[in-house]
Amino acid sequence: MIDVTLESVSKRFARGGDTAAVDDVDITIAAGEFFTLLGPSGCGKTTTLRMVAGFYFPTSGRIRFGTEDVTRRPPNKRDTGMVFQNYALFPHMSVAQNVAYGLKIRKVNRAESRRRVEEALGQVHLAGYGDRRIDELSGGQQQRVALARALVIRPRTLLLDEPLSNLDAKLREETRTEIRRIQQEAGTTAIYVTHDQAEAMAMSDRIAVMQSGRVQQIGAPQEIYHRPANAFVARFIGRSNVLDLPVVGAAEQTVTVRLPGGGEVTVGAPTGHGRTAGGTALVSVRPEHIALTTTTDPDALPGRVTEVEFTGMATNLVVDLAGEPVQVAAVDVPAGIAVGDQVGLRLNRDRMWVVRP
Amino acid sequence: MIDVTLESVSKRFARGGDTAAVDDVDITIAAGEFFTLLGPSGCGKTTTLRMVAGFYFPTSGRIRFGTEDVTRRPPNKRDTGMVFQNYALFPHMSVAQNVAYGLKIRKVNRAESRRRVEEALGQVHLAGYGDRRIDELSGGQQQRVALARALVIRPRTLLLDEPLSNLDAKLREETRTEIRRIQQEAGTTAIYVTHDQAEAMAMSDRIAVMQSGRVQQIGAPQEIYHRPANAFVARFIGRSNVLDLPVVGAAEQTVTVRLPGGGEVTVGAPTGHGRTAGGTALVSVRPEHIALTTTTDPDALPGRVTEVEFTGMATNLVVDLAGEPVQVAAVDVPAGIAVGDQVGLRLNRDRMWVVRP
Amino acid sequence: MSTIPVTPSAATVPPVTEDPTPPRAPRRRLADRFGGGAGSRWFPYVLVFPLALILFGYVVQPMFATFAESVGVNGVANYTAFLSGDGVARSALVTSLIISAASVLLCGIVGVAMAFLLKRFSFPGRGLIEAIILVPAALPPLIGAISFQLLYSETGILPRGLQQLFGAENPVLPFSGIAGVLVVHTFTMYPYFYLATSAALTGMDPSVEEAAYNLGAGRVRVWRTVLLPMLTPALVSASLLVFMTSLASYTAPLLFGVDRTMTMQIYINRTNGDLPMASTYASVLGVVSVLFLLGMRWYEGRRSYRSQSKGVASHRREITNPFGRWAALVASLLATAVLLAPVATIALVAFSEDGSWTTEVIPAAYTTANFVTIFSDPEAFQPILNSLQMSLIATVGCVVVGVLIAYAVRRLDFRGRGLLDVAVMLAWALPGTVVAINLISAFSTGNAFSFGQVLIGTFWIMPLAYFVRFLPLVFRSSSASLAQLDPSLEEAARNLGASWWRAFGSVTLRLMLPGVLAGALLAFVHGVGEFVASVLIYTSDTAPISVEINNRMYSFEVGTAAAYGMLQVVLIFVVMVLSGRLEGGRRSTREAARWTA
Amino acid sequence: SGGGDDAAGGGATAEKLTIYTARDKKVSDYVVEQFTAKYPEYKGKVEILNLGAQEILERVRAEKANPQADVWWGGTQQGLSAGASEDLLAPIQPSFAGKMDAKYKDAEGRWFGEILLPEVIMYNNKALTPEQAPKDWDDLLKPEWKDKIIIRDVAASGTMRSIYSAMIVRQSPDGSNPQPGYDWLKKLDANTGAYAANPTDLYLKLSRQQGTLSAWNLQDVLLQANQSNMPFGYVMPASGAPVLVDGLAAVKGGNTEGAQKFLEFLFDDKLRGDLAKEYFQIPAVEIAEQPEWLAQLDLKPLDVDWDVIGKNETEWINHWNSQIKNKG
Ligand SMILES: Nc1ncnc2c1ncn2[C@@H]1O[C@H](COP(=O)(O)OP(=O)(O)OP(=O)(O)O)[C@@H](O)[C@H]1O
Ligand SMILES: Nc1ncnc2c1ncn2[C@@H]1O[C@H](COP(=O)(O)OP(=O)(O)OP(=O)(O)O)[C@@H](O)[C@H]1O
Ligand SMILES: [Fe+3]
Ligand SMILES: [Mg+2]
Ligand SMILES: [Mg+2]
Repeated sequence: MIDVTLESVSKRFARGGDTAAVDDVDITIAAGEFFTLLGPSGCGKTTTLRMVAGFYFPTSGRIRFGTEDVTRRPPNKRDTGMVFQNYALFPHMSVAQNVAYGLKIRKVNRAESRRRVEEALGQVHLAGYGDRRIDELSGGQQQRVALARALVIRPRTLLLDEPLSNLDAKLREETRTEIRRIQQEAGTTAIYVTHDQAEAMAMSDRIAVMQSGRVQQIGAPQEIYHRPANAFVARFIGRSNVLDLPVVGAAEQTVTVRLPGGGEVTVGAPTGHGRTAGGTALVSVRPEHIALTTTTDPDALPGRVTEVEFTGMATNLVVDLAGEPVQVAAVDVPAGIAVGDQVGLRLNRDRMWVVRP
Repeated sequence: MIDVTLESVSKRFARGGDTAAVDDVDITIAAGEFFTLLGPSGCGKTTTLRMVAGFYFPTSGRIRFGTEDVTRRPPNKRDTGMVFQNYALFPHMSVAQNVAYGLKIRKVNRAESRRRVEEALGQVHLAGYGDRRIDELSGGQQQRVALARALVIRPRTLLLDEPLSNLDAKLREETRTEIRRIQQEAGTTAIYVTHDQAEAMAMSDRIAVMQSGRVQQIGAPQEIYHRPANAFVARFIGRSNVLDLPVVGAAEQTVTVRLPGGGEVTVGAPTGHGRTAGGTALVSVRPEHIALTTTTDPDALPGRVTEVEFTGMATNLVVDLAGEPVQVAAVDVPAGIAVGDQVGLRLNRDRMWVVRP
Repeated sequence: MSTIPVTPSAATVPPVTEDPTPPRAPRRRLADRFGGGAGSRWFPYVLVFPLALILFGYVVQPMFATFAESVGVNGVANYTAFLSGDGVARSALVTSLIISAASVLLCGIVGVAMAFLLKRFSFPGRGLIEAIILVPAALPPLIGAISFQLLYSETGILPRGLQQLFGAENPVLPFSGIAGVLVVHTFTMYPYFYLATSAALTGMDPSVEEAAYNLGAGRVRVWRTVLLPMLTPALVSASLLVFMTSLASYTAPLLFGVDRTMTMQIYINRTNGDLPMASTYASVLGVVSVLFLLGMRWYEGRRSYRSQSKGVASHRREITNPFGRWAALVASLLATAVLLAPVATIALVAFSEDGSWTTEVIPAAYTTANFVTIFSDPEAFQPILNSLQMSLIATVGCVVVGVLIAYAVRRLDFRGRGLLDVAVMLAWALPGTVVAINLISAFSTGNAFSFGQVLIGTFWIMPLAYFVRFLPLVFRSSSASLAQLDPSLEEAARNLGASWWRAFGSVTLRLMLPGVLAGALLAFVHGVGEFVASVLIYTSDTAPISVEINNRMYSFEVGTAAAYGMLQVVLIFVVMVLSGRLEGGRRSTREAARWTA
Repeated sequence: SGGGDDAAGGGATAEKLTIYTARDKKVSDYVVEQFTAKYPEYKGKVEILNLGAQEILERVRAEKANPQADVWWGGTQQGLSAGASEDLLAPIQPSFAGKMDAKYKDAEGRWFGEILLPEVIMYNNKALTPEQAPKDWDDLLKPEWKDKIIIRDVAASGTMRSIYSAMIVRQSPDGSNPQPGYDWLKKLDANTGAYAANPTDLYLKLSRQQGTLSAWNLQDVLLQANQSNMPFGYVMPASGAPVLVDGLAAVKGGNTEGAQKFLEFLFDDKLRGDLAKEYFQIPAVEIAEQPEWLAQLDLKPLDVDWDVIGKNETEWINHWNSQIKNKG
């Protein structure tokens, strides 16, 4: 239970090209918070975690745990439990020995240790696998051992680097509930890396979206989802249509734009958006905030279906809206809808939002 | 372009306990088909792929490529391109050398090889990374190199073991489109392992759902989704409410059951379902096929919200329906809905389906 | 001490990471500084400083003394003489280089092939071969070389036997000159490659090999493009050792009459009393070795060899290849015969009457008198015990120091890494005589490195000499196995709260163990056989077995010398079997079984 | 440790005595046994290290700062002279010095000759009869001996260096013109089948008939023939055998008192007689009772000036090594 602060932390690698892997990152994570790093592959998430764990020293900047400067404190004095992206399991130890390692170092007595190891293996659905050798496990099983090893020591700070990436949806959901429970019970501060946005949304107190080593936006899930700071975040979190529309009017927190199919709409915008009539504004609208109706609907914009993809829960379509391809996600689509069909689209104006480029 | 047949293939490990890792699996994959293995962690997906690649010999059973029996053919004579779950990149080679390895073996000339390597790196969004050392890449970047290495050789059979698990959603979507395109262009037979069901649904011609080494169902995505063979498949693919309901009438392909809140409904059932009036039937209904309305709706079953979870596109709720907890996924929920609210539920009878236990 | 910056003082400590200007923490508690670990920037120096000091005192400084002597008062005169001279020096250098390069190649082929056979195939008798595989390295130098002569030279068993068999005029296929030297070198030094390669094969990520097969590579191709390159650290380590040993090899060229070698010239110049010239040769030898070392370092450093895979992959590729299995069996039987031939020859000599074996193919008369002679001497076992004890002490020292230096050089980032590497290996590049003489000069009187103790004439000078000479063996093979090891394992341990020492002990060291053990075995075996340095520093209480053997040889009691030699071989064989048990011979059998299913 | 740091001499107690010897272990053991029998105070205090002659020089040289040895027992005239000139040896005046021919000892008493080593022609007497064996040095050059000669490699052996140098001086007594000697050695090289690495190797090669002839010192030929059952015979060359002196010395900075006592003992007449009889040693001093073989030996020394050899040996042997060896 401790807060973690990164103060303008940067990290450059000797051979990493001229860009920094992590570039002037400022983050403050409150004690007990569940904080998620989200961003495209190679954006610097692992590097950030490794600096918090103490495996890299920042090229510049400071890291604090509470009020203490831990920038150069050795990793074993940080009381962080990390799940490595590549697991880093000890190949010479059995599953149970791997999980027990941290407890042994903490001089937990044998019986207690055995109990906790078993409990942890149960939490990741690996009860009964304690005596297996690591190389006799499947990929997902190995990942769960790595998770159990970090959870079992109840560290002050949990660093989880894509700990569920190799698990099936069902197990992932169960395990993440377990992680969240343990984290909340112990009041652990958690920094979580995932590429699964639904997961990030469901678990996190706050999310930082990164790109190319820089933080693009930090905020609660709903905030990031509904009020993305810029086009990158809008497009990266979930899917989004970011339309460049002509501005016909602007107020402090709203902008009025003209839609492609015709008609004007006033949408929310961040304060200081700086858009003025006559210019254009980027407006983000998510596929699921567009409803599919018939062309006869008077409030709908007319379009033509150019792609249809069935994905289980929803059907994804791309609809050509006056030359602008717009993605639409619809839950019960009319049966037999096909490419070339004329449809009507209703944009939910409450969910539209002006973003920075 | 060759079809792959597994004939009652089993694999037991010396130390794998008394259950087989792969148990009497019969699969026929047509030439050019995109076939996906889906199943919980540890169910035997990797083991199956490895037998097709030639790294394991089945304990019993046969594997055929076309009409040839390849059960014991050495891996290098099988012309399969595999993306290993653990990447298995050559650490002593640069990114470009890794990708070029298979081409070199196929004696592709230098200029052509260079061109194809560059193209492949482009396809996985790693253009410009050719000279990097493998240990200077992030986890997701490494995974993409592994993918490029397998794709670039245009093998007759592609074996992809969770090739996108460490990529963010955006990139994953782009990359899977790329994989699908390449596979279709070249008419490659592909066997794909993923834990992402949306991905499986979107990409696959057919899907096999496995559990504990056994195949539970093989079929097209829609079929598996809408007409799961048994409760395991129903619950594993997407989410599903599998309700045990009293049967009041049965026909050849339908069963009429009584709903928890009252009312009767006739739902689809597989031929030979064997249910009779007076017994019970397991009926699967997916959360997104339950609509949330008000209690005043006469066609709705009344329930009480017990959980609410926001996940971006939809909101997940659990509603207590006469003592039975039912999951509901709703896209625009009334603002401010909270635990304890009384709601009405409408079950889409066309999407309900009787499953085997 | 100020001439070379092997150990930069604390004042000039550079930052640990690639970070040019690290932020200075305003206040850092002392406990924080010293409770730290591999991460803190002074840690490498704390770890390395004592090691560097030892090396500096025992190896580098004496080496510089040698160099100073070669430079003498007249500067480059000796080097001019060396280069211009009558061509002896140049041809000696060239011959030495050729022999060394050829030895590396031959030992490499034999050693890697043996490792492959034994680690990748399981067949009856595999365990036995694994136990005798190091016996050639255990042959006492002088007797060993003579046994090769008895086997392969013009008057040797094989040529004479073949001569009789074919009724030929002359002995068939005799080895002489450089060919003879190479035979001896291949036999006695392939274990460097064998040990390093098997340790590396054990630690290698098998999925990488699978990936290559999957991409269509055949077995040979996989070896050429994936396995051998992945074994680079091990091969480099073994190449270094073989190259330097060959360069400093003395007995084999001597016995096969190749006198245009650097070591022979050193010896001749010392006999001439031309010490500065001898030092010149020794310095050139040192320079050549260092250049080779730097070249190898560069070559190895260009790539990475550690697994980048996620998780742990097991050796689980399954091949059923009855042909391969039988071929392996036959090849191994052949190898066994060849391996044991020199030992068998020694046994023949040990059991034959002195002087009874002249022109016959094998001896005519047999006796156990030689062994009776040895065993009836009440002090016969003292030299054996001495050798065991001193080698053991030295080996323990080598393991402790060698592993730490290997860690420092591989894993820590500090100024002078390369120099440390060179300093360790120098001791191996120098002829044993030079090392011994350096030690005598250093410890004739008390000095700082011996805490003011005079070590000459005491017990401790012997283990110390072995330690200095054989440290490179442990250092190299530890370093090679460390190169394969994913550092994130150590990080994981540290992250779970283990101090550096704990993480090192329970994870890193444990996983490097095959390499460390290989090095330790070599060091021990060499210690037991060491002669050239021992003879200059032993006392009557510490006479090692090699000196005893040599004395017998000197008085031409070949039979008893051979009997002693046999004892030594048996002894080392026992150690080998025991350590094989230690390392888990069953495990290695299982591993091999995995590959043949 | 040895050395004379704390001289607590006197009476029946004796200081430790460390001897570096190039003599055969049997010889040294025998002598030390006799020595301690005569001087019981030395019982358990004599430490014998058996080394090669060259190794003794190396060791004594390296230990100069803190000498460990007291006696240097066994070394060529050249080696001992080198030791003396490097100030490694302590001058002493033992009682036998007076009886000794000046050419067998150092003028300042820093070393003394112990035994004389005549260098003779050795042959394999299973392969050759005494009649077939060559009679003089020049006979070795005859074409019939092509590749039949085995020579202990020259540059690294004090013995062989002396023989080869003597062959040069034989043709140019003042050493001013080594060329005829070089030519002679070149012809010898042409007949030489192999160079042996060390004495053991030489014996092996000769006994296994890789060759049948060699040049070697008389004492070792007799020892091998009589004690090791080797098929060796010798010929005293008609023109004379170069006679080497093998000697001993007290090491400077060591227990000089004990060393002198040991040296005196070594020249004990009875001991010398025994050594001559058992080990075929030719003492450098007159002894009362000569064993039979010695009395019958028609030792014919080759008349050479050892000072000339001492001055030129390095140069000549280097020349031989680089220009003649394996080129004839
Ligand atoms: N070498 C082995 N020895 C014993 N059991 C093994 C071995 N390899 C795998 N298993 C077991 O076989 C089962 C199937 O493993 P497999 O790797 O095929 O699973 P998977 O479906 O790929 O799972 P994941 O999604 O976690 O990668 C697992 O329960 C695993 O523990
Ligand atoms: N040792 C290194 N040397 C040079 N560049 C490196 C090194 N390690 C990482 N990088 C680069 O730094 C960037 C950030 O890497 P990092 O591992 O933090 O990414 P990530 O956000 O964790 O990505 P992923 O989701 O793919 O794991 C990447 O572009 C990577 O190529
Ligand atoms: Fe000699
Ligand atoms: Mg990462
Ligand atoms: Mg798997």
